[in-house]
Amino acid sequence: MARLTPLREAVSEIIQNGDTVALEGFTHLIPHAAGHEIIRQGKTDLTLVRMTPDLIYDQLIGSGCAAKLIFSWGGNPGVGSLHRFRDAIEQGWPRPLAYEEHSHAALANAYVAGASNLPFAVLRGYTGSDLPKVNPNIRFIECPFTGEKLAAIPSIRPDVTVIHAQKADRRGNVLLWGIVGVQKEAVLAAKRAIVTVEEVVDELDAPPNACVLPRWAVAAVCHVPGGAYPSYAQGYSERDNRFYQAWDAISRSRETFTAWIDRHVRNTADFEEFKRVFAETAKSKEAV
Amino acid sequence: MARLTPLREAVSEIIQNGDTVALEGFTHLIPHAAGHEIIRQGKTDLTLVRMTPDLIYDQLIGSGCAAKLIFSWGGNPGVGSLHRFRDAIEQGWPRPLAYEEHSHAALANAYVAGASNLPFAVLRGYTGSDLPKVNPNIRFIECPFTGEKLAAIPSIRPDVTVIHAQKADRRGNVLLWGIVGVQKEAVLAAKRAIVTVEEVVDELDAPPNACVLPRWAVAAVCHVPGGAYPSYAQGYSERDNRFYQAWDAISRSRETFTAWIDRHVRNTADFEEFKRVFAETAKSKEAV
Amino acid sequence: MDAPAVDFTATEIMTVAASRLLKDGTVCFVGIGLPSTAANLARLTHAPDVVLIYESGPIGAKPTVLPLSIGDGELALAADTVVSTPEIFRYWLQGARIDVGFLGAAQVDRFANINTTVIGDYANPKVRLPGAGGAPEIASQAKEVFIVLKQSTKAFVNKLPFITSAGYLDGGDAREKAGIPGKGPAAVITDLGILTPDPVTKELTLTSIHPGVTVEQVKGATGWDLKVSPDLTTTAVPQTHELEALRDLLARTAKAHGQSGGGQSAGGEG
Amino acid sequence: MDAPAVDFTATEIMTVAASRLLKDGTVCFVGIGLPSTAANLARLTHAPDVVLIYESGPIGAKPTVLPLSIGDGELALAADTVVSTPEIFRYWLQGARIDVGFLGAAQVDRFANINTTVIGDYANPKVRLPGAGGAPEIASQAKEVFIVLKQSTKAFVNKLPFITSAGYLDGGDAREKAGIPGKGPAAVITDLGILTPDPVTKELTLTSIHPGVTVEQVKGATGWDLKVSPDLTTTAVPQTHELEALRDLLARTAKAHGQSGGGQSAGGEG
Repeated sequence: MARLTPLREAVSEIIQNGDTVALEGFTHLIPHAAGHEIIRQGKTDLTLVRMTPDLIYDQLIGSGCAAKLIFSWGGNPGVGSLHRFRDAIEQGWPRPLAYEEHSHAALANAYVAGASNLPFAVLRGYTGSDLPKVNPNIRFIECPFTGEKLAAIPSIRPDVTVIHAQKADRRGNVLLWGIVGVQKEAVLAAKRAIVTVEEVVDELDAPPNACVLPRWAVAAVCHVPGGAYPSYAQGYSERDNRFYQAWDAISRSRETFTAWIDRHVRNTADFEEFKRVFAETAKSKEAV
Repeated sequence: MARLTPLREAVSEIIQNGDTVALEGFTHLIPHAAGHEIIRQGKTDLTLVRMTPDLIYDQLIGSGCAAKLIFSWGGNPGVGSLHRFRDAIEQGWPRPLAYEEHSHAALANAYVAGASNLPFAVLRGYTGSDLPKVNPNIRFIECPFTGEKLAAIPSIRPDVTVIHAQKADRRGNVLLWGIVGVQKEAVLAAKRAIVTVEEVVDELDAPPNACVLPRWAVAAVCHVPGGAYPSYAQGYSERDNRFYQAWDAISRSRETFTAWIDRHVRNTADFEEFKRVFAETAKSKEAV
Repeated sequence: MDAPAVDFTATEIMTVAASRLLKDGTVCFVGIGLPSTAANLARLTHAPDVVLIYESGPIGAKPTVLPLSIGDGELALAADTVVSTPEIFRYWLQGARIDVGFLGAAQVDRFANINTTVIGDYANPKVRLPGAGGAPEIASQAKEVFIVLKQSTKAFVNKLPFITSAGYLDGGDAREKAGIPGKGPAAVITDLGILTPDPVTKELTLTSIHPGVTVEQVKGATGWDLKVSPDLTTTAVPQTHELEALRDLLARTAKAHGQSGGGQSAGGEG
Repeated sequence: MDAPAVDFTATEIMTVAASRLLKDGTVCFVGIGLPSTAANLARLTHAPDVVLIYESGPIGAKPTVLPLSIGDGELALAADTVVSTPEIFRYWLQGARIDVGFLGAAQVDRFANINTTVIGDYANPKVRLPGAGGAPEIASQAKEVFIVLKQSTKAFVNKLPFITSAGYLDGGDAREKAGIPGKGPAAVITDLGILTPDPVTKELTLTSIHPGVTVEQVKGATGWDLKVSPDLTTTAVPQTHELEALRDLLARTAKAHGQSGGGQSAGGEG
């Protein structure tokens, strides 16, 4: 049953070192504030799952939170590489990063299977790809009726899924809309879920058949306006494309990355302070 | 690509004798007008698929359209038995009816598998039930990762799916809302789909993430206001619970059934005439 | 004024007794008919936060009148959300998110197995019943199950001609051994009393008897030699507020549906 | 006034040539970056009824500016509908409803196989690329595939270190034999020309060369001994209305995103 709770408490109580954690959001509604709080609290040995490990996972990986990554596309969308992700994989900094690699179709199906309480997902996939050669968790099964060969992968069952959504009501029911990605499946596949929201309202006023997560399917709802930044929340904020580009330079070296994370995340108390410090940095840059 | 077309043409061109046809709608939005048109045109040897064969299938079965039925719950909801369905199964009238019987969970999954272009569906299901003993299309497979035993059934891939929806725009895009049942899956699992709608509008004005079927996923859209009667279309009409009760008496004997179908369906030109004749019958009954 | 009611029917005490088993906050997968009446009565009395899920798609339904069918518009209008039927079965029921499955039945046996398929031989049925609906997976996947039906030797049979939905199968640990995840039927609520499974043998045992009913009556309405608990209690009579809530609900329903007793049919959908 | 343009860049003719391959009414699964630019140019010129599907969920997207990422709000706002990402991959792509998959790539080989995973050894990569995204299933399940990328010996290699997404595998009927449903890459559009598979061997062959480019240039930018079609044609130059539409689109995009060339990055997702 959802509690309305500060993000700090939710992360502290719900995410344990060593957990398998999925922070989802497909470009839209990426839970950056929650990612920062995980870094701030020094959570470690996490197995991180995410279809598109972009800036949020680059920050978690560079901060040493992750022991393993399960993913299907790792890059800075529209910009280029994720330098911290590559440094961890190629050089083992700040620690070696094990990884298990899939395609989007497979991971999306694995979340569906997880939400459906099935141990594996079946898909037409991977034919002709080398991925099954390097990932022993891609197997092939036969249809018991036609004999056709199909790909199978284990379902994803995170200990904790974290998402960002537009609205919650005071009882903890959650509404998200627009590009909803795999968020519903990721929440329902998980043992526990944390949802940060732009707004807490008296009534959701959800349209019929909207993407609503009932309060009893969520462990904690945290009111964190702007918590997707630099990603966006449709109807509330715009994606800051410039920050995605700026990240390329910030993350390129270990030193610039660490300085940024220390100043903006480790040395801030919460997301509100992050926003203040970040605004100051931006202003001083403009002044220069 | 959807054509806006009269229902008579759509049924004539799109449904062939011997086809596997699914008319779906879960209490809500049941495509009765289309069912009548199938009877009017004397389509025969159909394999009918439907989770809840209620009045609409009782009428099709009693009219001799069906050679086989795939279903998971056959009754007159809230009233009792389907007499034509039982007569066909128990006495072979007007012709013997083969049938394949599942649970709702299995058929819902089989539509999902069909829409997903998979040959079979996997579910946790049927454990302890006698249904697998009488349905050879229920088999059990092992998870290739955990060894767990899971049920498998063939996917449903109708030649034609027919549904009723609230709205289409002039290009043929369809919007339905409220209790949407398995309709989207049934349409996407089929080779061809016919959609009857309450209303044709310039713009759908669909809410975000609504249940919309794009025009190119549908073969024909037919404007048939009230076409779900005695089922209902949320926002347009109410379910006529009295007719569901009246059906019990109408359908109880072969004679009363045949007289009703002849008068209201076989001897009417289309759904508009059905509505006129039906209103007359209702009036004369009240007069008596 | 709340007090024990003095005048109520067997169906009314059955419905009230069933409703009382639903705890507030429970997530309940509701079958149409008697289960839906009992579950909504619980919601309107002691369990305002019970979450009612119908297989047609509504989650958190709060109907003001009882649905006559599993897909009445009334269910959708005041629900927390309405999802597709596949999603109900896949993410919510199979997803192990249901606390209580509330079912009706045509027949049950001494181990609380359910038949809603055929009487007689499957290939040549004497009576063809509606079939499985959602029941096999509700019975196996909900954390626990309540069954509500009127008691008679036709309905309470020693051996079912067909097991549609598993109770305790052959009893003992047969259900567990078959790999069925949910704990199984916790109670069968009838118009005569309440039957619960013996902790070890899993045989249905009369543990509560409605006031004014005799043990002989219950035994006479059961198709096997019904065991009676040494701790047999008498079912608490409905309180006036419960009975009023039930009667108001049924009256509103009759008015809305233009008929009597909507939602009270025994042959409700799975 | 419409007429052949005289002044255009290599990237511009590549984008225009790619856009022309999309027929009106086609259902197209669009990768971000160059494919998205070409597909939207087609929609804004000769193919107003092309249906653009992005893996993030929008179906029938009609963005007024190019998305910088696969999940820009712009894609959702004017789409016919927005579904979940699993539904996109399950019901629409795997459901065999996609006519054309429009992909970018880091590397292709002579049989139009695609690498977006690693350069060097998988376990000890020299360069770690973003990975598969949606490409393996787009490449195998769309009825046909167009690939658009700039031509260089780094990108056009004789043998890929890693096949992320299947083209024609080892050529000939290898793709069919592997049981891959879609017909495979119909064209690779580059900044120098257009390569299409030989009907029998499936080896990529230069069949069209952009005006002002020499065959030697193209061969020099290819990591294998590139075959040249005996019927080699010269790519029709962009029409002024195409070029204007493209430049307007990019200018609008740059203005909206506060930067230049949004959507033109080569390392696009999926």
